[in-house]
Amino acid sequence: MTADLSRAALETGEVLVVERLGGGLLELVARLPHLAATAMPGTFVQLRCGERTTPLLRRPFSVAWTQDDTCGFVFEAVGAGTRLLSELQPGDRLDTLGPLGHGFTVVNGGPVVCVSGGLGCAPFPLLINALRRRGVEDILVLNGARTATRLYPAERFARPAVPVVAEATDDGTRGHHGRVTDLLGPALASHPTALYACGPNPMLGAVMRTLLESGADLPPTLEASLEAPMGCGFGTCLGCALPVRAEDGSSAWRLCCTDGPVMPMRDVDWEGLSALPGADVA
Amino acid sequence: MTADLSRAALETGEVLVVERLGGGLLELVARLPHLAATAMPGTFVQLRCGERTTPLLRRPFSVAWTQDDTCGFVFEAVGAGTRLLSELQPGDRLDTLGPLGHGFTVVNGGPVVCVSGGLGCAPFPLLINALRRRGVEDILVLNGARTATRLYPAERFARPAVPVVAEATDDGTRGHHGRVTDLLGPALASHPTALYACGPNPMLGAVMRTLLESGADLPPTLEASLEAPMGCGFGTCLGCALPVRAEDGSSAWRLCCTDGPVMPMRDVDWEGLSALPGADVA
Amino acid sequence: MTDDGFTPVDLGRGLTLPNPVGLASGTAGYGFELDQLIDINRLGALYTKGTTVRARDGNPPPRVAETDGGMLNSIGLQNPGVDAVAAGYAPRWRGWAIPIIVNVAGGSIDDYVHCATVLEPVAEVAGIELNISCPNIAEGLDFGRDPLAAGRLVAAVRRVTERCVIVKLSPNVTDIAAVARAVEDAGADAVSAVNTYIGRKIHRASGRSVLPLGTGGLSGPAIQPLALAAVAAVCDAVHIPVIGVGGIVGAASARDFLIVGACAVQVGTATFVNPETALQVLDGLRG
Amino acid sequence: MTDDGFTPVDLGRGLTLPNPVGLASGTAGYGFELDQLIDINRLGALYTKGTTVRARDGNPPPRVAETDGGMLNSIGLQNPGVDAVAAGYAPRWRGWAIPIIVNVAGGSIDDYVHCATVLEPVAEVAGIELNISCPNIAEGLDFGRDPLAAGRLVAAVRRVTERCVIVKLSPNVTDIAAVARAVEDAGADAVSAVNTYIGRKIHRASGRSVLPLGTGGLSGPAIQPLALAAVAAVCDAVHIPVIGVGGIVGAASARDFLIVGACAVQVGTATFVNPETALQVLDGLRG
Ligand SMILES: Cc1cc2nc3c(=O)[nH]c(=O)nc-3n(C[C@H](O)[C@H](O)[C@H](O)COP(=O)(O)OP(=O)(O)OC[C@H]3O[C@@H](n4cnc5c(N)ncnc54)[C@H](O)[C@@H]3O)c2cc1C
Ligand SMILES: Cc1cc2nc3c(=O)[nH]c(=O)nc-3n(C[C@H](O)[C@H](O)[C@H](O)COP(=O)(O)OP(=O)(O)OC[C@H]3O[C@@H](n4cnc5c(N)ncnc54)[C@H](O)[C@@H]3O)c2cc1C
Ligand SMILES: Cc1cc2nc3c(=O)[nH]c(=O)nc-3n(C[C@H](O)[C@H](O)[C@H](O)COP(=O)(O)O)c2cc1C
Ligand SMILES: Cc1cc2nc3c(=O)[nH]c(=O)nc-3n(C[C@H](O)[C@H](O)[C@H](O)COP(=O)(O)O)c2cc1C
Ligand code: FES
Ligand code: FES
Repeated sequence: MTADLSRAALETGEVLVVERLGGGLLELVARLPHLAATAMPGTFVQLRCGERTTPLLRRPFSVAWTQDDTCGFVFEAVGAGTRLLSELQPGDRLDTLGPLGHGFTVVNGGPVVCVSGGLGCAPFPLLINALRRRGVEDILVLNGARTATRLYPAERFARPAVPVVAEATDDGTRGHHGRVTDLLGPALASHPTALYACGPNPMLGAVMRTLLESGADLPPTLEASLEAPMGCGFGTCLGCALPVRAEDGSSAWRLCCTDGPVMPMRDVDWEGLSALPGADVA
Repeated sequence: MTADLSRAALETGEVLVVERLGGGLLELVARLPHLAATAMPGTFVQLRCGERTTPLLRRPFSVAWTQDDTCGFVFEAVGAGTRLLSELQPGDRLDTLGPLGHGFTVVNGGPVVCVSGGLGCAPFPLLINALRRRGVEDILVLNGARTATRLYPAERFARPAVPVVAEATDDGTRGHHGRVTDLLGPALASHPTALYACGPNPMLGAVMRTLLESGADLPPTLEASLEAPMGCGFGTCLGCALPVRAEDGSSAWRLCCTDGPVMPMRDVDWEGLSALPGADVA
Repeated sequence: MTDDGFTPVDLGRGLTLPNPVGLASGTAGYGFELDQLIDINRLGALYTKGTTVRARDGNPPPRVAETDGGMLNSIGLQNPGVDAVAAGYAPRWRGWAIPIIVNVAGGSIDDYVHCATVLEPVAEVAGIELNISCPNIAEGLDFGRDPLAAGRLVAAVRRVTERCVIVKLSPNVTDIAAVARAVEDAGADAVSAVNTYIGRKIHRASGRSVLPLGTGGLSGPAIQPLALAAVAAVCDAVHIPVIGVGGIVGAASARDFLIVGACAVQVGTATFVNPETALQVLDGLRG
Repeated sequence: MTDDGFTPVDLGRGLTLPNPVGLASGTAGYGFELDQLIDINRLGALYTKGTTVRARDGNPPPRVAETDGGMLNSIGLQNPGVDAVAAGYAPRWRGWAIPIIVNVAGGSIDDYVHCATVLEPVAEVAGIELNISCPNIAEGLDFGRDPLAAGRLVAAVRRVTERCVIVKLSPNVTDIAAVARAVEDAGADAVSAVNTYIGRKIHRASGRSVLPLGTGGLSGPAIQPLALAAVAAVCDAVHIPVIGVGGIVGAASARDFLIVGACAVQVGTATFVNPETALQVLDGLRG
């Protein structure tokens, strides 16, 4: 099946704000009318980092939020590409290709749980906004990070009304001292209609394991946004394969960029995924 | 013979000023105490343009002038490297290797003629300053460019006292309408002790031709600063060969970076040089 | 001259490209994604993803990794198999103006012959490109690295098809001109050069190779000067048309290939960075 | 362990490098320039500019040209000839701590044998590196691209020298491992890989090749993934020590070569960008 790319477009926007949130997190705001009008929760955009041939490829980023004709992105300078993005100044041009990918299923009724690990916060403001527009108010965000300064600020998960955000830090500097998965048990007690997760692939695997081990009924909508190194972002290079279980139980590959990045957590071959060298091989 | 590199050093300076002079000319000023203390007239510095692997190699630039612990460079954005230099901001770091090369012979008495074509102005402020310190006051600068805005401003050739500058533009927008070589005849009438030339290699060839055709006695000191694409700038890659006439009249190569960039114009094989594809092959 | 202002490129056996700019195999799938992103029908040719007798799942990830000015890939010829292409994809190409050239790969002469046979009656297929140079499957380079084997393969395929046969050459050889001459002698209508260069990247945290097979194929601007040298050597060696590919990022880097004697070009990796690159090359070459 | 914290690298025949980081042939001349710029005696080895029987003037300019992440060179083995090196340069190396390995090039077996013979009695020469892979002279690649010829050459040189003989391999071949095995069998003490890749650049204003011979040798970060793949293949093929070279810009890109099995490395083009690169690699590898 060919991916639906009918909304995807090249768009050169203008950088409006590059805000340093502390702990290395950055929020980039750009005027991108097309992307703002078409991005759905969980879709992503391929950003060109610099204008030279190194780094060569675009980098994928979740559309964190949209407002009027602007879009927000949350990231951290981890390598050459994100470093270049972090050096952008208001007024600079931002070369984008998007929206891309298959996003979250926006349910019609709550309660809903969003599980974020680290930069996994990125797609949730847009998702929460869409849920609210469908009348879903009972939204719990579980937000985990290494340390307090690296927690995406609770008030940014939704504007104006902040959802309930439960926080966890590995070092105990804010909220629960431990993993974000520790907060899943109580969250499941509310029998959520949907659970959405985003974060590094190993963290997503841990979420799935915790859900299965909890013995609780799995939420009917159970989706995660996964990561893979990408060549193109639009389904032609076949570079972003992720292991899934096919209907017949056998193993198969799906493309992160067009079959995902959001996939039903039930379909992902978590064991196969954890056996891979991981996305940090790029 | 091994080049004398005893003064050359890696030095990371701070950009102080990036001034746009009009016509595309830029003057970059950086705090570079070592270079400022050691650069001799006609020597050059290898500047790193950006921090990435494209553009890979450093770029050679004349040290235009020094003052206390600062150095000035004059250039134009012609390609990737100079474009990156042109984007530098005050406070940015400038990675340099210098001083390099064999500079001008600073004579003890005038009159002296300096012939500049386009960006060939670059080494003259430092040279004129050195001449003045030797008591040479009778200095005539012949300055040619395509058009008026591309003429390096006369008052910058020496501070505080401006030398006599005769200007020529290809389009007649300032000074003599024609080539800078047209101004050589009158200049030679003063029987200069030294003539120094700098500009694109073809312009230098034209200077030599004009001198020979004029029938006038050639100035005893007759030197030009030549250009060649450079790999290293310090005599190890052997990439910057220029054709000269050896003592026995046969043809030979000399290195622009260590035997030059300043060479006695009598030694250069101007015919061989003009047969080459030129420096603009990089 | 076409409306676009280009002289059509005659590759032989009735295959004439409307202009010299195509999309390289493996970087444009079977065209259905890019058709949504760009005006694909303005281009000179679409070379499909390498297609094999049976469907292939491809290699385990990671399958791509970046290097200085380039990227390594190890896709492993993931494709739906030639029957699915002939039966399922070809009808969707009906009405497309862009000539579709199916890139065919295999591990034996029989594989190639089988694919060519299946594609022979498919009207939407304008030509076939024999990929004898894929570094990402165990048997992928055998034909491309041996002039004799390459010649035998081409001769066998020649017997079963009237379609224009383009042979995609591997640069990972001592003498690419010798392979080019061998396939010319065996009846190839044209050659394309080059496929990717064998490269390796180490995952620095673990000290292991990033790609699952250890090595992958290097593409992108880093290889442009190498591809250009290889294509120039091929152009000097053969009389059939030569299609240049490798590291093209715009009209200037594309024109280099035409200057050394290629009659057409393919844009690969650059399409990932900007899907409009091939169109920009087209406009730039005309301008 | 040396004072520097490194295990010395034993290349055989009494040649032990104090540490694994050397300066690649043709990028450090004969050491006299870099000796003025850096503390050259901290390094593991200096591989000299390719040296021939007679002095060579080198190729006409332009001799260097930049590409994406790399550079092409066509120096044409400009050098003063082996006699001048033995008589004029060697005395200047006296007292240097860094082992001097003279890179030798030629067009015939006799040329190499002559150079090795001249260098044999020179105490300051720690070893010789046979450059059978220079793409910038007409006869430069013959030996490097043919395992049989390479083996014969090494066997002949072996007969006239007790010095450690390192063979510098060309990457412009179908099977670099085969050449490596051939020179190992013929008595080479070690191999270094790789020399530059054949590349071409077009001067866009004139449409002509930039370099005087049309092609030149590509070096620099663009080739690092290719060199790494080649060196890994060589390491798998031979038992003698392998020295990795190609695109090293710092400790991380150097370590890649050690990971795939090289025992030492050479820093080439990066020295042009920063003369201290090799020292930074040294410090980075230890740290
Ligand atoms: C669909 C999708 C959405 C994403 N959304 C966001 C987001 O909103 N905010 C954000 O900060 N990051 C996001 N990422 C990850 C982001 O793309 C990478 O951090 C980025 O590509 C790194 O580029 P770099 O040049 O800075 O690092 P590189 O130099 O390429 O690599 C440095 C490190 O970055 C990581 N990395 C590189 N590529 C990827 C990749 N494709 N996926 C995951 N990790 C990678 C690895 O840890 C690697 O070691 C997303 C990834 C995907 C696939
Ligand atoms: C000893 C020496 C001193 C120099 N001093 C100055 C100076 O003070 N001010 C100044 O503006 N320029 C000077 N130049 C020229 C300057 O080095 C080039 O303009 C610069 O390297 C161009 O780099 P780029 O990346 O911008 O252009 P590239 O992308 O490398 O090339 C673009 C164009 O720049 C020119 N060019 C490139 N390399 C060279 C080279 N080595 N020599 C001559 N032209 C080249 C060519 O015209 C080429 O077409 C000097 C050159 C030499 C050899
Ligand atoms: C992700 C990817 C997949 C490829 N798959 C194929 C293929 O299936 N068949 C083929 O002949 N070439 C394949 N190639 C090689 C390209 O067609 C092209 O020859 C090569 O990438 C060099 O061109 P470029 O530098 O413009 O990408 C592939 C290249 C890439 C990057
Ligand atoms: C300007 C230049 C000259 C070179 N000359 C020689 C040479 O004389 N002999 C030789 O064996 N290799 C020579 N080489 C190849 C280098 O030693 C090295 O193998 C190659 O450049 C790859 O390493 P790098 O990418 O670190 O530069 C030369 C390389 C360059 C760039
Ligand atoms: S990134 Fe190219 S197919 Fe997914
Ligand atoms: S630039 Fe390297 S020797 Fe002159």
